[in-house]
Amino acid sequence: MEQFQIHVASARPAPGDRRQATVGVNASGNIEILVERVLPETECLVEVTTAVTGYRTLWQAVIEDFCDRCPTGGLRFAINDGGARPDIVHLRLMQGARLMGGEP
Amino acid sequence: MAQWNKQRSEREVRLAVAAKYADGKVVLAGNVVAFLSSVVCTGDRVCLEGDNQKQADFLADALASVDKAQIHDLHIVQSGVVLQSHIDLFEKGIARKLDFSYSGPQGHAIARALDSGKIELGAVHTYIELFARYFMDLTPNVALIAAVQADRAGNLYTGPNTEDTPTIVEATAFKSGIVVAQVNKIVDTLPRVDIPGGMVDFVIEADRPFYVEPLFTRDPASVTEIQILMAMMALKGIYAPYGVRRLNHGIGFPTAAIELILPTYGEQLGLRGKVATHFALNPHPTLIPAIESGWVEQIHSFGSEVGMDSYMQERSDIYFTGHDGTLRSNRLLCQAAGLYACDMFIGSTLQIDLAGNSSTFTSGRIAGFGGAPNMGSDARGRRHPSPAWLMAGREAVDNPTSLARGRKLVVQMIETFGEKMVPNFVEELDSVKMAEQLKLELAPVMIYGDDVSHIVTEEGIANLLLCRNAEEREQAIRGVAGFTPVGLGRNRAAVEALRARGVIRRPEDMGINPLSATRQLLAAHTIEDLVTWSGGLYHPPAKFRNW
Amino acid sequence: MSNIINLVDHDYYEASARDRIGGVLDPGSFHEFLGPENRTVSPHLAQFNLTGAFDDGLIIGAGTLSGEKVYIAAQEGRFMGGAFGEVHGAKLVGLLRAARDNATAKGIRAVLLLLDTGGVRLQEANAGELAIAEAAHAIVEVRIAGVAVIALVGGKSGAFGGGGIVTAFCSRIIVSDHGRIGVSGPEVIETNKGVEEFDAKDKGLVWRIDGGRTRSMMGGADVFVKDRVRDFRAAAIEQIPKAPPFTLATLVAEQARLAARLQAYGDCRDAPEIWQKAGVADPSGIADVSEEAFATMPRLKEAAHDAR
Amino acid sequence: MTLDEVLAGLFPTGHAVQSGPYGTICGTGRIEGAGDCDVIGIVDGTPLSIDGALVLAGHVLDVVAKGGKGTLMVLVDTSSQNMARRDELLGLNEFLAHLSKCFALAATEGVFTLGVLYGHAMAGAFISTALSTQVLAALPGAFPSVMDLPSISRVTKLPIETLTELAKTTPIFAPGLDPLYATGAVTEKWDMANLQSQLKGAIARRPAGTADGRDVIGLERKGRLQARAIAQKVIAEAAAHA
Repeated sequence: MEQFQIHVASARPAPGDRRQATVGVNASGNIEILVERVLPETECLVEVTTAVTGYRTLWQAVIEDFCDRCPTGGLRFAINDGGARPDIVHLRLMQGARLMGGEP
Repeated sequence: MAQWNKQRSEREVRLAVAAKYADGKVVLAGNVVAFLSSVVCTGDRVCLEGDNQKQADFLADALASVDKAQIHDLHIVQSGVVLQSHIDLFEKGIARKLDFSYSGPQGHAIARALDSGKIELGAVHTYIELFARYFMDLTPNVALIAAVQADRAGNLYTGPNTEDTPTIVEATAFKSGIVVAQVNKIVDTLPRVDIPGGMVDFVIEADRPFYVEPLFTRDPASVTEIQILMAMMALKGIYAPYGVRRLNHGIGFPTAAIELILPTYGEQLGLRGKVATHFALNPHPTLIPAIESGWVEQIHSFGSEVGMDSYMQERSDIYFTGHDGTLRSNRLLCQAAGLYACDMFIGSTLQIDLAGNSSTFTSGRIAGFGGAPNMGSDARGRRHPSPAWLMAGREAVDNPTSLARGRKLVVQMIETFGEKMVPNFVEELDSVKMAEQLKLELAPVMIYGDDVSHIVTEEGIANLLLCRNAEEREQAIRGVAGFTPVGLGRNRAAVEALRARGVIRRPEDMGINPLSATRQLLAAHTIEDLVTWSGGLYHPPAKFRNW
Repeated sequence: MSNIINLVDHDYYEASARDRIGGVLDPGSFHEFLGPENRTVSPHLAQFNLTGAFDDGLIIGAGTLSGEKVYIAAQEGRFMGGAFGEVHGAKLVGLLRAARDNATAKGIRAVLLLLDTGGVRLQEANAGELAIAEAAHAIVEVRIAGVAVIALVGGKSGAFGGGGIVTAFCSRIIVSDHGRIGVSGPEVIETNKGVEEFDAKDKGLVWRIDGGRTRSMMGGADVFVKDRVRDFRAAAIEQIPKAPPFTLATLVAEQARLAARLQAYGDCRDAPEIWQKAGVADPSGIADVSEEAFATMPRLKEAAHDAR
Repeated sequence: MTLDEVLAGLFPTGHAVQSGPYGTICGTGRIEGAGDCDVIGIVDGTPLSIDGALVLAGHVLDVVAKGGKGTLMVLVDTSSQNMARRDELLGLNEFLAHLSKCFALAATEGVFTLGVLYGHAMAGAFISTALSTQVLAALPGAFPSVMDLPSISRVTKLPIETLTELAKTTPIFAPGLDPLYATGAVTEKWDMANLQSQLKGAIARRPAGTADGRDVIGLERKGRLQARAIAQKVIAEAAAHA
């Protein structure tokens, strides 16, 4: 088990006005993300709880790339990881951001 | 005085000895080992029909039971080495040398036998290449083949799984070899004649139907969202712009995903009738929804697929069928179609290096190639144009002249990570190291980088046709290699520049919403759904049924 | 063109617990209790090096079904196999008790239980087992309060272990082809009694023993529906008024119903043997007929009842 | 501990409890100054089958039909539900639930359902017998469980030693009397000396209604710290919602 936070200080404000969304499920090879609009609009925080230790730098890379590609300011992402591959993590993050942007 | 008919005389001698086990052409199953010992001699080149799907397993077991003191040093020349008895031949010392195409489940066993010196490897071929060598320097002395039925004159009915049989028989029978067929049943009248009796020396009614592996059945229940995302990218980013109508799909789940989203996502994109109309393809059950939705005009098949026979019989406008109604497959001819008449090959691989070379040989496993290297290569002898071929050719050069030739689209679909977080993108293919260890002259490469036109991963599409030098190519590959070490090693600026030129395209660049990459997009979610789509004509094998 | 499968239909089997709730209830009517923002994660999983879920795999709340007020609980069968743990179980127990308390005051017509569970979560086995006992007890209270409790079973994990028992506590049971209901799962029986007793890898056998068709043929479920969220919804709407009261008469009738089943088929070990005995035409073909055709087939006479 | 020893201890002045089919028992026991009490049970470690469950449910319904408000004692020593293909095929879940519902009905109708666990009780058999009574007393040597440690080890992929160590710090998963007492499953622990007076005490304290207080007990005994609070929170949120 490992828990850590990755903070992005200068994120572009996330569009939409949805307060909260969930995406994915904590199952083998998958993750659950709870997204909440609770932060100042240029900040983004990702809280990770994962059973697989030792991949923090990889998480950092995934999350930075995600925040690069996607406006995430104001959003806090809380992740329960069931051992997902980085591509699944990235996909779920993108999906979470899209949901907060008001997409169905 | 020179002897010009030694082979024919040798054949006559063997036939004379074997005759005591036969009643005309019919040999009783109980005599099979003694019989084989009379037609097979030490040092023979033997094709023990092991195709991609059907297996002459009864004859394989028998051959593995002969006395090694009497028969040894056989040279096995067959496309598929997939049965335990195939390996037993080498482990027991009955056979020594091997030339083949595909090994699938025996990949590890072959690697072990190579390592321990039990197998002397000739080469790993693509199908059409091995077949070609049957007529050049690997002609079998004895062919042990499989068919559904025979009559007493030796005429054979192969049923839907004709596969390699006509090619093997052609090479053996017309070069003074001996052809022995195991059949499920000897009958008076055949539904149709696939192999004329004049080319067949003996038939044996086996104690069981020959084994057929359901190799191309992909359960829709196992298709992942990542594979669906990749399938969406392939459809929108490759099929649509090139207008690919004639193609081959590989065996993996990503292409199964493509087949399953044709009637949904493909329909939304308005592509029906414009892409994916003609296939060189095994009878993939996952293509049923697209066929039923009117996407497909014609399919020619390498072999059959377990459970698809009735469906194909009732869809003779789509499939090639005999006058008896059942499918006629032919691996050699379908491979030829795949090489010359397809504008695109799209399939999965297990490993890709920085030059785009791809391999399914991962450490400790010699999987073989099957047909991928053939269909996944540009046919330099092709002379007929098509829009997709011409467009690909023009992308590959800076200032296309009126003489610029076209190009085949060769698309590799690969998820950036494999099982247990093993990166699928590597600096050097495992097969290079393996070749060193096993002292192979040629490191096995399934598809060479210079033949690959596109790589599709969950991160995006890299169009290698648009790359102008090795450096660009490398960055294009790194740019879709995700969070693997190869992907993380990208030059970000170079990748962004390639993206600006459309060499790399991300889902968002193609207007693909990651939220829509869900399993709801699949036209069938289960094998049962495929049965429903087929109107009950598809009969899946037991291991794929849960009812 | 024989396009039979309607592509916009969301199947129940693959839908997430949230999507099932969204599709079963009237659109937009769901109000979640103790939602994921509360982060009621199981406190016990970490010591097993497992991460939790913000809703502990159970989503509960209120909504309307065809305009009527209902409570609803849906297990996420992919998280820990939908198993009952302390938090998960307590949420369900709380919801049921709330239904009991609010039956009259708020006019709650039904509680819908979207079960998708392998049973007790072994990492917190004692809490899970107790939660099941408490939930069963609470279902009785809810039913006595005049509220229908409807079980919907059609998920990946089925309704096994205590989940199977909870299912049979409900007033009505709706099952799909994919739904499996039982107590000891096939793997458990195979592990304990050997592969001769139950070959858990034989999927056809698993479905013949535990599957939706068998359950509905024999009376282990009241309605068989096609594997679509909207079919489950329609069946739930239709079944609420048919819920039997929780009375001595009902249980006496259930006793008679189960006794009749045992008497008639007590020596059968596979479903086709039962169909054979019952005089069903083509006993082994029941697995192969379409969902639609199966839904209209007559049930065994021992299943003609509404006692549970 | 044998059934005879238990019966002799509970009913020193006599009982008329007889063995029935499928490991069941049925009859009455005499309690000094309190008349007869109905006794049923699943005994001798017999797995609870569909047949046994139906027999027991019939007994319970008979007791309810009689209309008395006395005590129904349920003696329990059963390994687990019968793990068999045939029982599953015929709907074991319904049979177990039916039995359990009959106990619930009895309590609703004013019968005091008292479980006495003197041997094993596991998994579904535990739920549908011992855990379906209003009060569950356990005798020394009782061994209730949800799943045995080897099975838990197989599922959780943790070695038994680790689990055994872990069980010392939490009652949440481990089999046995103490963990299930702590979590609130077992209401009282009895000892063998003077069993009938403990029985009488339990009857004297019989709960007035059918309320389920096991989560409160689990909290008091610090065996189940969250359940009560979570359930209450849900009830509060539901109350606040229109």
